[in-house]
Amino acid sequence: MDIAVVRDLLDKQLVDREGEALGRVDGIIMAYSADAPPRITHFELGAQTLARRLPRPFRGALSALARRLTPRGDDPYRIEVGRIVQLGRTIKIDIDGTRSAARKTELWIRDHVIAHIPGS
Amino acid sequence: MRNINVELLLDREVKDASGRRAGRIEEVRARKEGDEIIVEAYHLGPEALLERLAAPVFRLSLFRALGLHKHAHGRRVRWDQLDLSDPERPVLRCTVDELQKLVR
Amino acid sequence: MKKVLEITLGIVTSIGGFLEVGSLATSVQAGAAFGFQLIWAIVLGTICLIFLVEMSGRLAAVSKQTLAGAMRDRFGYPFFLIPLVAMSALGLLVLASELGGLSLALQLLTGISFPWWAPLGAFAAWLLLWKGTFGIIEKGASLLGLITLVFVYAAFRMHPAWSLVASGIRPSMPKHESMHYWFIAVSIMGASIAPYLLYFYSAGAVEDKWNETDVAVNRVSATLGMSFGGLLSIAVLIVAALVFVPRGIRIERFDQIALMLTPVMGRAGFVVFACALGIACFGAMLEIALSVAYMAAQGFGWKWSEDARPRDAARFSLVYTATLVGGCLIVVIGVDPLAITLLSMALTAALLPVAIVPFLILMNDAHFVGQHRNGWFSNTVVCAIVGLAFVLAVVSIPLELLGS
Amino acid sequence: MLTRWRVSCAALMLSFVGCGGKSAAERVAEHERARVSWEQTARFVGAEWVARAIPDAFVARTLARAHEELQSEAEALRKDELSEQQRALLRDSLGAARALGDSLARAVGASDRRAAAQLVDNSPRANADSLLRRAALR
Repeated sequence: MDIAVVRDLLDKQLVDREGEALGRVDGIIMAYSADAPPRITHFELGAQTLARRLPRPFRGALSALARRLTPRGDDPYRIEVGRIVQLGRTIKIDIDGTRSAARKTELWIRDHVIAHIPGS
Repeated sequence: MRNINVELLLDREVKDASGRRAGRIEEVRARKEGDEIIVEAYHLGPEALLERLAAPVFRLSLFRALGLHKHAHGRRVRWDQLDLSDPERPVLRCTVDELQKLVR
Repeated sequence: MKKVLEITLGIVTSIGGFLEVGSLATSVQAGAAFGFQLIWAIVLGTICLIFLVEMSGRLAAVSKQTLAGAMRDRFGYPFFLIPLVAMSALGLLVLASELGGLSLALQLLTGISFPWWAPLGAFAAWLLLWKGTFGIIEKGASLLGLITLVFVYAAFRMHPAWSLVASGIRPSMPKHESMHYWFIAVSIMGASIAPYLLYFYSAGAVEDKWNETDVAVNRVSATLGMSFGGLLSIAVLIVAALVFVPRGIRIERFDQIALMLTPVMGRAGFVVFACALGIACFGAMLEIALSVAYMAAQGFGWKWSEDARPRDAARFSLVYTATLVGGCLIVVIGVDPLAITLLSMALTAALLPVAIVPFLILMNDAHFVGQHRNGWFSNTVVCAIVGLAFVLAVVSIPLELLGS
Repeated sequence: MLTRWRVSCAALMLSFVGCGGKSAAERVAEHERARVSWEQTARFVGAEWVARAIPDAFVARTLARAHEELQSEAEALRKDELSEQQRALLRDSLGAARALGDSLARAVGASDRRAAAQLVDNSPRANADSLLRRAALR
């Protein structure tokens, strides 16, 4: 199957096994060596990856901001392309989203901000 | 073996050994084989960008009437023709003239 | 039968949700300063809105994608940030002016001049978003919004010379104060086209799980609903012209607008006006706060749904909360609400190409909408009106700012 | 190429600034229009109050607003470079407008509808005919 990596993979919506939103493909990792065809190995998600994609004047400041705001350790977060179940307008990944580190920011905001507001 | 971020390759200028410009990287073509996605070629130049961003514009009869579509051009670089050992400065392993033209 | 019901409901929602502080304030200003001469701006803006709303519904029905999501898909993340930032900043400004309108309405109704109306109003809106569902917000706000039909009643009661009204539909050059004339024309177009509405509409269509069978229903209800909405704006302009022109009153403050229905309806007119203003502004606040949240969540791939509990869509809920707080701060700082309304409407017009051009490209892309692509007619109409609004905005905003 | 751009930009800016400068007659008309607008707002509010169409609090606030606006208009007039004769004329009419608003406010404060009605009747009406014609409504 032919794939246009930028058109068909980059920036697409990712969903987990249950069809719940995981995030979008913020970056794509390619393993490169001089003498064999390069391989696309991982999707990358996270604020750091997004900050790096901006034009130079914004890059540094936003990347520092992202470092301060996001939970430590899992940014950026990588998903192996071997876990792709289905390619299309959304890309389905065979992982359990509730425990995935891709949800870390979402869960952090839920537990530290939203949960403190009554009626949430 | 090293890891390269594909999204950061976009818009990078590719030159050949003599310093001649071949165009900017706009698209990466690959094929999926089982669990693997194997890169086959890089597409350079405005044609490749249009292919990615504004394909429908080509269908607009106005665009065609103005003859603008003839000016867009692009080149296809096979995976083995591109040296990415410095991803900031992609260099061709051949000359610009040896590259295949993207035709619509 | 079910289709008829759907269409009716769609039309009712568009009518009830059409008027908000922007279209109200710009129409009143136009009527008071230039009589019926600027009706053409409402007509052009509404025509453009009809096409755009129909398109965003069609995009959602065919591709199952929201407008914001499709933009990030097609144009990539760095480009997507431009409309995101522009629309969010604009959203805050417009939200602030809606909040200003709501505060005024509450002040008129209670007689209490109270600096805390804005935070209270913002809190009420937040509470509804926090606890309510999309259905309640969309249908409830627009059913209540039908009270704005009172302007149509008033316009008929004042017996305007309909031939003069009709002659206002034809664009004409200003006879006096040309700078102000073009500025108001631009603000009217910005207020009518209101791009945040498109993000709201497409998110709603995806939330309601539209599919290709809804394309026809969407076309009819968007066309009729928005046309009737435009007639409402025209009615406001007519009433304003007949009330304020013969008295020589220029609208410089919101308070003056509150008098527009009393000559026809007496005390009831005053109360009805305050209610209509309050409801219209409140409904628009909900829409704007949600639109900003939809845009961010869909663009970044977060979970979003107004029907989910806030804890199940944490970042989405955080964004609309922050938007309401931000809009509220602008009001509390104490900028003149009418000035900020007019300026934000004119800025909307100036920023239209940023929101609309990528949208048009999407709507011509078979990859997204398949055989339901735009025809040359809708492309031309939208390009022409957006282009006109943009050019007028770029020329008239600096002039208006220099002049005042 | 670049210079040509600069020249045309400069020309554009100049034409903007040129539009900003208004003739004395235009400025007089503008002062006049602002005065009429707030004088008539006060009168309108007064008439509607007499007809019991609007609540007291709203009337008081709008009259106070009219007072403020007429005040700042007087301020603007003082700074404007006009002939002494023009200025005096405008100043007098501004004063009369402010006096009308203030007396209306007093009448409203005392809940004296008859006095308010009298003030409204005796104050100058806007020239509806010419205003309507100017806006092409007649």
